[in-house]
Amino acid sequence: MTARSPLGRAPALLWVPALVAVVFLVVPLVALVVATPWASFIDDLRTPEVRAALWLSLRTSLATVVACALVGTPLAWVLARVEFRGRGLVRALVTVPLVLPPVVAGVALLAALGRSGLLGAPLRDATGLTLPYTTAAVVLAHTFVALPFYVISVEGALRSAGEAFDEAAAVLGATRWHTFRRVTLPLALPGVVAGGVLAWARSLGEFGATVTFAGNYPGTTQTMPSRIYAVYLDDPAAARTLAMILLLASVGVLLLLRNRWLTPGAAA
Amino acid sequence: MTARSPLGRAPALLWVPALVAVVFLVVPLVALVVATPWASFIDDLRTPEVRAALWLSLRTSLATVVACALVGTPLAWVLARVEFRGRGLVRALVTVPLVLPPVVAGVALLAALGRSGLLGAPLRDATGLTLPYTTAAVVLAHTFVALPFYVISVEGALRSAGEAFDEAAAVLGATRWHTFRRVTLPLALPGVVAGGVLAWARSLGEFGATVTFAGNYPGTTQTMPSRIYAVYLDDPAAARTLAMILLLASVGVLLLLRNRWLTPGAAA
Amino acid sequence: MSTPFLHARLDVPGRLHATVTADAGDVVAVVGPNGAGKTTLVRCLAGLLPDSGELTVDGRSWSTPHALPRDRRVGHVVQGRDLFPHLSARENVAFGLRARGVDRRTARARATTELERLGVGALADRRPHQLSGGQAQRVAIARALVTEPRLLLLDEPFTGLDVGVAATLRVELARHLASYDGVVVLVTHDAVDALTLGTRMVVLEDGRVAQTGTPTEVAARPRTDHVARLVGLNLVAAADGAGLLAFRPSAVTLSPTEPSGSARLRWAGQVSQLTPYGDGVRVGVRTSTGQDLIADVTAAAVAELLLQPGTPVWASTKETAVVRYPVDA
Amino acid sequence: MSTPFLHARLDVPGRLHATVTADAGDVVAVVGPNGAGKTTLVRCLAGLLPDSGELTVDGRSWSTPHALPRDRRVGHVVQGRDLFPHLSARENVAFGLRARGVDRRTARARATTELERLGVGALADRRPHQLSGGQAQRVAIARALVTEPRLLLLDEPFTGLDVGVAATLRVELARHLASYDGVVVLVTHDAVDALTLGTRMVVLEDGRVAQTGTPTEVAARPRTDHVARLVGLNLVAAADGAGLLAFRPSAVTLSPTEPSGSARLRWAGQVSQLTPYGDGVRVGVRTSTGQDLIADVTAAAVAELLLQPGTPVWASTKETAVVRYPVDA
Amino acid sequence: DDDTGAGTTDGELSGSITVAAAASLTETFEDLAEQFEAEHDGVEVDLVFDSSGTLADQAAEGAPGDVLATADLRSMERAADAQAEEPVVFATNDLVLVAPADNPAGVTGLDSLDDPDVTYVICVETAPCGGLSAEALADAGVEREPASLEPDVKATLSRVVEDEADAGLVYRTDALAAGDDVQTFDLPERLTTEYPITLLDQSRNTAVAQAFIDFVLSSAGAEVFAAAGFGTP
Ligand SMILES: Nc1ncnc2c1ncn2[C@@H]1O[C@H](COP(=O)(O)OP(=O)(O)OP(=O)(O)O)[C@@H](O)[C@H]1O
Ligand SMILES: Nc1ncnc2c1ncn2[C@@H]1O[C@H](COP(=O)(O)OP(=O)(O)OP(=O)(O)O)[C@@H](O)[C@H]1O
Ligand code: MOO
Ligand SMILES: [Mg+2]
Ligand SMILES: [Mg+2]
Repeated sequence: MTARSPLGRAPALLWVPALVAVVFLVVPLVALVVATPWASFIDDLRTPEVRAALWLSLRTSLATVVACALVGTPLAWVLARVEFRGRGLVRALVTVPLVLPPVVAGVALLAALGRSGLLGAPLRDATGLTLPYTTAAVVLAHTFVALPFYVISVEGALRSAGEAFDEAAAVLGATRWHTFRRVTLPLALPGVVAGGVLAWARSLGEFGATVTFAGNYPGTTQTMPSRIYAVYLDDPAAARTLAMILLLASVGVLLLLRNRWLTPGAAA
Repeated sequence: MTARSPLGRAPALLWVPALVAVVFLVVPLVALVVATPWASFIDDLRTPEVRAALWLSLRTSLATVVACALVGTPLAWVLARVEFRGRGLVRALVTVPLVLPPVVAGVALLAALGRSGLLGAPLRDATGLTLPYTTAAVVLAHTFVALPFYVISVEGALRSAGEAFDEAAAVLGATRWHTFRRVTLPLALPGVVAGGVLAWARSLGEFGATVTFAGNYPGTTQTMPSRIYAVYLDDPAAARTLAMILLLASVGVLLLLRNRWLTPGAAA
Repeated sequence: MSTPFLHARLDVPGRLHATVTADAGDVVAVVGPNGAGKTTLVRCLAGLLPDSGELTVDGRSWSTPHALPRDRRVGHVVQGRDLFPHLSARENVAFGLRARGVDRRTARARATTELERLGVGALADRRPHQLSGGQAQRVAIARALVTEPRLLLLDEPFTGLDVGVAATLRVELARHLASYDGVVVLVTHDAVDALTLGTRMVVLEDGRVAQTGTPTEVAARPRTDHVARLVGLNLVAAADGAGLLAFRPSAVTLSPTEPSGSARLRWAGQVSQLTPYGDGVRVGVRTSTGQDLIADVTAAAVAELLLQPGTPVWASTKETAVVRYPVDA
Repeated sequence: MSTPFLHARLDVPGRLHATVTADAGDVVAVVGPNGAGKTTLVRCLAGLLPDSGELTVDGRSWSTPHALPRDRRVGHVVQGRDLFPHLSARENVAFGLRARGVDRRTARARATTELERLGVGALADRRPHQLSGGQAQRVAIARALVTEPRLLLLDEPFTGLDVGVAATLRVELARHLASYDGVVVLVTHDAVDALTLGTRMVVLEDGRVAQTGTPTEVAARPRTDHVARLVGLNLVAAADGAGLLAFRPSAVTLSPTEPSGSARLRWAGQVSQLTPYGDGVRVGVRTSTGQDLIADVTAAAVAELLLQPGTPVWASTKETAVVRYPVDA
Repeated sequence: DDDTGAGTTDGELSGSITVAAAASLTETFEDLAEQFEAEHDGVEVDLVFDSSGTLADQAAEGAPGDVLATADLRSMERAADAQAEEPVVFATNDLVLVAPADNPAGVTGLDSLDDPDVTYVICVETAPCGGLSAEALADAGVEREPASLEPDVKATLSRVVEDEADAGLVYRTDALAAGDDVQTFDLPERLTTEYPITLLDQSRNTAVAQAFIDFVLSSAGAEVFAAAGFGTP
């Protein structure tokens, strides 16, 4: 675990607990791998339902990350850089959805955007559209659950990047938007990427809010976790194989990302 | 939303999406509040099961944050500061539990620590102890789910705090441990606190892994989300009241924290 | 009288209360002890610190309404480093041009030219963390110069530059002064810089302007200890309270006993420090009245008088070597 | 010969290949152009940069096995700021003592004393961001001095200090030198600092030692352009290739036509720059052979010769004003 | 969505329907849907499984679907507003006691649950199986508390199959589906739950939906249910 550095070896007080943490996180994964009926792995992967669910999961989790980046990054910036009355309140409100159990999050979304919901009813009257039980609803549910993770993590990164460089850019004639794009965001990139990974992972594993708000229809709203849950109710062993498929797919994506974005070099 | 700053107003390209994000996060909460049968609020709060569940949730989520801080902070430090072979792999492994649907996380924990699990069976043979159905199992399940959030967020903060001050401390004669405690950690404090909030919130809302690994028994393993789910099965409206109790309790804790730890001043 | 190009009355509670004016083409050298408010002054001019004052530049008010930093067209080289760490040296220099809408190719070309002018053209592709301190400082100066600002704010710009480069930069500045009619505000702790580059000098002390004038005036008749030390003069209050006396360290004679004769100004004291200085030795003397004087003497004199810290000594100077002037001229 | 107190053979590929030795009590002044490797050298000595070389201090090897920075007992004042932003000035200074096990009260008391000695005792409770540049620099110096290091590494420590404080610091350093037997490595761009404080001088250029010796030797016989400029001398290669010639700018005469008579050394060229200097004017001349010379002349001479940049001119100096020495003495 | 349900053309059934069914009906309904599709060319049955309450609530919220089948009458009532006709009970199920295949705690019947060494689990009281289980324990005079109240019957079964509990109360169909993984013990008294089915208001293909309901209620359906361990109403 330790290696030479000009500053010396890592002290046992740090690397021993770190090792405990790694073991704690890895052992259940290993146990899962061991308990997986690998024989059916390929067959399961061939099932149209599984492929549809996997594909839907990848699409919706990607859409969630995009949605988080589009609205969450500006929100994080406002919280980190603009002083306004009620900032503390907004920050608290953003944190609240974090503590909602996912099913409750789904219930809240139904109450807001369901066909008889606070906004859903007027929307339906005006356009005839209803959101629940559509793929859009899956993305909305995921975004609702993942956005707070994204905002909190990115706000932290923006804060620690500091304002000195914003000032330098302003004096050089840059607008706040130009500064944001060319200076603030690139400097906070490691934090933004970390936030994106958190949001993506949260989205990929989300189940409760999705099932409640979007339902569980193969092809349109049945994501991998929903499929896994449905199969689990019937056949726990089969569910493990599916979980392993989701796991491997996400590890693949992560490794791809790591190499491009998350290497220590990219953070420098 | 905007206010005077020497650098100028926030541009519409930033505050408009920020506003969208806030509205998106707040409207479902408002809808939930509106849809809550407040009449039964006080009565529900008096139920011994509800009070037991709330109390258990608060205790276990706090224990989870402590567990994350104790092992997660060192792990984040090792990932941020120590160069060793396989660091990329460890970082990927730490991220993996994030994408596990909660129920699968519970299944993995059972496979590892259940009474016939990989480690659970030897543990039982040696000591007669089994983990499932105990409050300790709740904390383990929560920690398993929350730890990755904590580690990723804190590692990001440690990275952006930079090594220059670590070097200064080393030259002044500080050991790495002394440096960690007196320099690295205080400088990364905003990120550490953010990580703690993420872990705490994730723990407070966690349901799938808890139910699967620890079970659901009032007083010992039934947390608020489990209670809410159980009630939801029978009476969704009643579940909303419980959700509101959890929400208010956590907002209370958050506001308390905000004032002490999360104010912009504390981040400076 | 027409309004000056730069008219600033700046007010930052507890840190700065100063009025500074300058005509087009002026180089305002700002000097003063650490913590006097020099950086504060510069940051107010750049619009980075909120102040309650008045600021007019080139006939336009920057204070009512408050002009944003990006609308001020100032160049700013700060004490310490603020190069963008994620951009190469060239991209750093091109930033200001790009922000003002110059197309990428032109911006890069002009940035390269500017870097070459400052002798760091070969490092154009490096990131700031790969540069030495002085190299980084030159890139920062290039970044400020390339946008051709109306107001050029230089907060200790020659800090960490080797002699050759500092000389080059002085030429660069001279070139800039000749070709444009803006104002340069130069914060420095270096007497030579202040005297050779400045057309006006502002002495700050405790957030207030202690003295202004042309560098020659200020150097000849320093009004504060700090300026006197800066220009290498001794400064004492006249015994009759009628003004200030300034005289060169080389005009001070040291003797073991009270001097008689033509040296009419004399002080009893103790040697406080001895430093080799050029061919001779610079001797610090603390007088019995608590005044610090400097005397430049030969090594031979030191040996002869057995000078060492603590030695009692008389310092004296001739009336003819002294400039005498009123306190508030 | 006994081993010196400090013996360092340092090797950082592409950046530094230098050997430096010093005896107990020495102050090694390191000079050189920007990017020469001065900071790199200092960081290697502190143990912050991995190098493949040998390093012995006070009879103990710091290279085999590699000693960690915390075990080296060095004091380090860096170019740029590295005060801990979350600690007050006092806590910053006390840090090194606390890290070495000094109890809190003693550490705070000694920190306060050290801050007072550097004239920033009143600012002890401020955080770094509330300090001016020079104030922060003083706190950084106090932080390095308070731990009484064996090796004191000062990377441009007087940068940004006002004259009074720089003088005080020189005294402080002198005090330290008198009372302990460590070695000071002082990186500076200031000739006066190098000459008055240094007991040895190391000239770095492109990562290599270009010249060493006592400051007097180096100043009298500079071997590189950089040192020559630093000490204010002109340096040219002898026409017969037999060595180097050094002479003062004041010994250079400018004339419109080729001088005849006793001035045997003469160069045709063009005026490259003119700067006011003291009572006169400093004129840069670029010779037709591409050499840069400096001449100090009177303002009257400038007016008489109608000098301005580009004017063709002859520079000459008398053989008697020139020091002549071999290239590798 | 308009093209999903085409209804009848010349008495021929065509188009697709969505059937929402309780999780415990997974195998049987998959089997029935396959048979139904085989009998009617051009008809497609999409199945959605979840807990009865969730499905009923979703139906009431207007979730797309044509047929709803739940595991108890109580949850069916939650979809009252969306029912196009009176629900009909098409099957019953009864509670049994199960133990892991090797029966490590030597469970023999409900009496064994009072043994302090026996860890047992049942459904949470708010789930359909939970109410029945509580009744069974009360009837048998069991005083020891269960280790956990699982959110649904499959979770309860899973505890036993995975050897995390020594005994559990589940439906006969679940025990049968688990095969050799569990030992099954009948309860002294039969405690049954009823499975109702109904056509939904929001159905866009009532002809096919009704035909599917009829098929479930037919003798062919009864055969499938009986094979899975369900009782007849
Ligand atoms: N991280 C790095 N990677 C590559 N090259 C570097 C790095 N840091 C410094 N250098 C280069 O190494 C050389 C020596 O740098 P160093 O900082 O030691 O110079 P210096 O003598 O201290 O200069 P200055 O007087 O400007 O402070 C320079 O050319 C510099 O550009
Ligand atoms: N953020 C701050 N809060 C409070 N006081 C401050 C702050 N920043 C600076 N000061 C104080 O304001 C005064 C003026 O500081 P300023 O930085 O303008 O000094 P300066 O003249 O630039 O000094 P130096 O030559 O050391 O750079 C100093 O006493 C300093 O301690
Ligand atoms: O418990 Mo979840 O946390 O169902 O997504
Ligand atoms: Mg300053
Ligand atoms: Mg350097």
